[in-house]
Amino acid sequence: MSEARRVIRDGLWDNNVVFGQMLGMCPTLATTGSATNGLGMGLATTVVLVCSGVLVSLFRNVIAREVRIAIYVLLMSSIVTLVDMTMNAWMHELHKVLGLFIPLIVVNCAIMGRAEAFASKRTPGIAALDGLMMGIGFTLALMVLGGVREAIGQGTLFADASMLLGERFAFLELRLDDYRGVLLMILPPGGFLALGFLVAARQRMLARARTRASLTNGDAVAGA
Amino acid sequence: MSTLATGGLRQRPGLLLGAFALGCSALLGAGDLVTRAEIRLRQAEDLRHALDQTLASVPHDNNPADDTVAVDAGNGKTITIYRARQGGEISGVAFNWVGEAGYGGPITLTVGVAHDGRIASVRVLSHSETPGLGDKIDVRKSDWIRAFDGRGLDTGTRWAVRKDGGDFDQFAGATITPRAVVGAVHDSLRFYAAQRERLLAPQAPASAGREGEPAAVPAKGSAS
Amino acid sequence: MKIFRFRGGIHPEGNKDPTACHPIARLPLPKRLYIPLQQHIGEPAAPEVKVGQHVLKGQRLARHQGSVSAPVHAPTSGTVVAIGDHMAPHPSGLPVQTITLESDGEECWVATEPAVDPFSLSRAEVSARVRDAGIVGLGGAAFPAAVKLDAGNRHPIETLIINGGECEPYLTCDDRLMREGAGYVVEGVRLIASGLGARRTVIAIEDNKPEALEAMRAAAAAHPGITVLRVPSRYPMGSEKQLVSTVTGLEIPAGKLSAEIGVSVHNVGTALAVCRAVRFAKPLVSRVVTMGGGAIRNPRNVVVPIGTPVADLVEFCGGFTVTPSRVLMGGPMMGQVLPGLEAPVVKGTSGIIALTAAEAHAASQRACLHCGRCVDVCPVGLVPLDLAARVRAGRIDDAAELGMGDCLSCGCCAYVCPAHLPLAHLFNYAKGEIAARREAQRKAEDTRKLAEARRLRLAAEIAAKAARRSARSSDNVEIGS
Amino acid sequence: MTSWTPNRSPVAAPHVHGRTAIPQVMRTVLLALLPATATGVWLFGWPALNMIVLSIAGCVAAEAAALAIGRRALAHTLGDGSAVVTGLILALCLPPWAPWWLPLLGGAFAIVVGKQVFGGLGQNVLNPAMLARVALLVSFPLEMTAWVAPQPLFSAAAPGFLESLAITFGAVAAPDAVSAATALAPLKTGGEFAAGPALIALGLGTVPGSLGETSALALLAGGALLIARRIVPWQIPAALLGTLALLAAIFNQIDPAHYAPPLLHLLGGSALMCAFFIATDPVGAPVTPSGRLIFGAGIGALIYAIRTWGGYPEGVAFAVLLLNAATPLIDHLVRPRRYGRLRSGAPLPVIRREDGR
Repeated sequence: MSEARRVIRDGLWDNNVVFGQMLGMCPTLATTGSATNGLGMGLATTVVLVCSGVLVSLFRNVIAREVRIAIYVLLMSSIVTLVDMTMNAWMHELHKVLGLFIPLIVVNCAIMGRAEAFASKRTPGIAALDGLMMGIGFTLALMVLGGVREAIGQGTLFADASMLLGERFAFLELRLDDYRGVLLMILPPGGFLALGFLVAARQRMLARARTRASLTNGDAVAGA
Repeated sequence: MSTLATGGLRQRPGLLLGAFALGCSALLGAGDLVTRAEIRLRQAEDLRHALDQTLASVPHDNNPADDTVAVDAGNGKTITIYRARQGGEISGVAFNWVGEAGYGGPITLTVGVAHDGRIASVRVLSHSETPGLGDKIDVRKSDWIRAFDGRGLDTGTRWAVRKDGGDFDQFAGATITPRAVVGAVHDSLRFYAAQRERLLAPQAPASAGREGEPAAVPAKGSAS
Repeated sequence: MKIFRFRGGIHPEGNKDPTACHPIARLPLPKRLYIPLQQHIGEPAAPEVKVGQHVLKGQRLARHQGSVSAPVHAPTSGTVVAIGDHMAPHPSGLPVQTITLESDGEECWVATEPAVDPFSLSRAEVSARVRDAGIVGLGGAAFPAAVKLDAGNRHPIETLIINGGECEPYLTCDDRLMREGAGYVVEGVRLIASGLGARRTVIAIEDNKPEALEAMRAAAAAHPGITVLRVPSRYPMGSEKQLVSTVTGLEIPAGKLSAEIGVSVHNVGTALAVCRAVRFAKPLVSRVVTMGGGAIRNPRNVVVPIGTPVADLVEFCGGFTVTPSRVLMGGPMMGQVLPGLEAPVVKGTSGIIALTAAEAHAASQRACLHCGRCVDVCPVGLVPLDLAARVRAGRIDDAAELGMGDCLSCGCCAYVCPAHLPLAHLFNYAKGEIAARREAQRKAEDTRKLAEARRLRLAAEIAAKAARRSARSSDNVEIGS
Repeated sequence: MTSWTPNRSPVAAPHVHGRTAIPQVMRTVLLALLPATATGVWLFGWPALNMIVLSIAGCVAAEAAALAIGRRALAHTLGDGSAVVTGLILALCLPPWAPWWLPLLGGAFAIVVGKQVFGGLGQNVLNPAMLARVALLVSFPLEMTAWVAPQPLFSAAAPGFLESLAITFGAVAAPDAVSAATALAPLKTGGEFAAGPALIALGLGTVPGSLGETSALALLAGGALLIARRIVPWQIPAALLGTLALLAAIFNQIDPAHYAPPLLHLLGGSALMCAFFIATDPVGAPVTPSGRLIFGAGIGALIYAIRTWGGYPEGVAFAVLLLNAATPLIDHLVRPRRYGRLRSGAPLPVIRREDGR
């Protein structure tokens, strides 16, 4: 498997930020009241992940070990602030929805984690790809989580998507009429519950895959 | 950056950190410069939009956001009044009003009052009522709050919930929250009546409020 | 006299009436006796008879070896037919070194030293007679009694406590012994007291044995140094630590002997054996055994020669009415499952209990409810449910940290557990594991010490050699100069 | 007969066992809940019975499903009766005329989220029934606070059996005419606190409230049975009710107009139900007597605080869950002293009595 393919697989599934590494729990739980919110938060985080990956990778030969964490923090907080200002200026409606959470991106340890574990050792190109894939993986995870909470919580899917993506995407918005909603799922405890069940489901899938793999291996041994 | 210079910086982590801090500051400064004007514009738009909504039923041809006057509310607090004008004559005002405690704490309203002392519209700006029970005062959850439109001190309205012999519905399962809101709106109207002469005094638009600095931003959605 | 309450404990159904109401019966002499060489805690005894040799009743068959050990005597006269492996009265059913004796039916006693006034003997002589008679603690623990008496020489004994508690359900052998032989028991008690130099003596009897209490009071009335104390019936009252606390209000500090706080505890059966040994110079060759449990046709107490196969005893008591769900040696709380009826009665056998399925209340395990009943009843103050969770998770060290080593194995926790968890079983396993680890550690330490000693010795030898050489050379020098 | 084939698998001591077993404990709890259940059904009629059936069915079905998914022994675990107890307690905590999906959903939530995800009976940290009660209260505040005035079975105003099916299964909400406020309502909304004859009604249970929590006498009878049978330790109810009453008395002395009298706190709402049947669930309670006192006192104090200053009308469920979470800490802090050792675990110093007593 080439490194690029490995990076893509890692980001989307094997080492998914939320379900694999269990990183970035703060934004994960705080912003996934709806699929749309999850999508927005995920996209903003992706931008930051790619930028920080490229920057850290570019400067990887300059940054001294002793101060690397401080420098990462400087870089990331700057990027986040720039993203915040840019969104406030040119994506104002979206900023009003996500405004509270954008500064929170800086405490998303996934970003620091990728900088330390990946970008600081690789070339900018692959670091950008890693950032992008981790970001997309994060976005997908947040969307799934938000979607589940939203669907159970208030019987909608991608509510207000048009506010984030423009009127053309209004078709995404689904609504179950006459559904009274389970408020708990929208509230913070619902985030924990949904996350717990999703992680459990993923673990079960992995365990099944392992059993299958060991079974086929066993057959091979028996056949030989 | 020459190899010599980077090598030198690597040996001096303090200097390296300083250099990064400087670079990041410059970046943020530049970002601020580019976005500042745009962001201010957006915020002004927000305020205007909110005021236009609150004063939608009041004919006006000015921008109430630019026509403010600060009034002493008596308890040491100052309330900023936004005034709507039609042909130079004041046709209505809007202001934020902090009511008495509901079930979960104080409820902040934005009240629009027409020239004749009747309610143009009331919106809840922030509250911490029980989700799903007391939060029907939010216009996004129910139309209950529209019941105030057109009512005034002189319209024969009994300013209380039905349970207390008034004209306003309580909602099923919750009495305290609507009781608090009805009381708050009633209070705000009395405040308006007491201050009416001063508020309606012909005054040059620019002389009162400090221009360009909204004292309160009644942005919709901030209650979420 | 003030009685102190100990923590925890339970009130199991006594089931003592079926056996307590009958006088002690005497078992007809069995044809063959199987006498294990280890019937006590410590080193096994070393045989000193040969196959084919004829022995007399009371003749020593094996002598004690090591500091903690006891000799074994012939329970009747007859011929040694085998010295070899026989099933031990232990759940494992593993064979142990056993002398098989075929009785000649004569019951011919070996010549014994003449009886003397036992109270003229010195403390050391009392202790020696107790040791030579092979007396061990007859309450069940089977700790050599002489070792306990000797401990009194190192630590002055303030209080001698005679354990007449018999808190185990079903068992009544001590009860009957006190009713029928109170005089001998009291004399034995006085001998132990004088052997220990104890200042006061307390005979503690649970309040569910009023007849024994009365008989003992009457027998001890003439001796002002002896108090017969009525203590509440609560299991494990008969445990040494709990009995000491009940009588004196003191706790035996962890890791210490009761002698170190000036208390020594002996069983009433031991007292009787001491009386026989010291006054009549008769060794310990028989004991009273309770034959109880719902599956025994005629439950009663029986005097039995040591080495009698359990099958003979069961037959004497009319056999089983139903097939027992388990046959135990000792009481149901701490006794052990018998591997087979061919196992012999030994010195520590207080009873043979054949339980029906209904008596055992066996039920399948369920999940721990965290109800805390085990905490309430633990006489040590442990938190059994926490210990069990750790032992089950294999975290033996954590369990040791929480006090696993202090567990008495009394089984109170398992008795009350509504989930029927095998708590005592888990704890015995954990304690064995801890002991094994400690042993391994000790061995490693010993090896290290030996290596160190060897290194030092070699170094010393080299140094000595060098010294001698230099001495010689200096001599030479002197000579040469 | 002297033949006997020994059982070769070693069975460890003790060989006798007390008669208390988990299924029997659960049966006793159900028996103790009977007075409150019967009173509830009598007062609130057929819809209340529907509720109880649905809640228990929800719990048992969810337990069976969870066990099946986890491939665990179905009959053995279901046989312990704990799911039935959870279902009944949950039903007794709900508004008596709640729609059908409320007890079903609550029962499933209690068992799946409250119990099985932790590993089943004995492994759960939090009280399943209370977890479900909180989840329902947070999610469906309207349905969870729709109280009705009691309309005893067979009385003129009471709904018949068919009508009760319409109330439970029909989408129609209980008619406005029967909706009412609980005795605790004045704590939040102001107004007169119940006193005198009204307190007698609280004792009998002829007031609006949760299905099985209105009758103080019925609950006391069940609680007395549990304590007498030693199914629950007395420390928890005593500390809980004592603390609640003490706090209520203190504040009531300070300002009788604002703070309700102790009797109202004890008899109105869920305090008694909680003290005897909920807080005493052993799974989430401490195991030492002093730990249980701390636990009970903590719940009592929290109930008072939430009722008086909190955002919800009743604080029992929240208080129990919070103290459940604190239980491991309490158990860690108040371990019993071990025989022969100091509290620190070090051996006692050797003390000799030389005074010749």
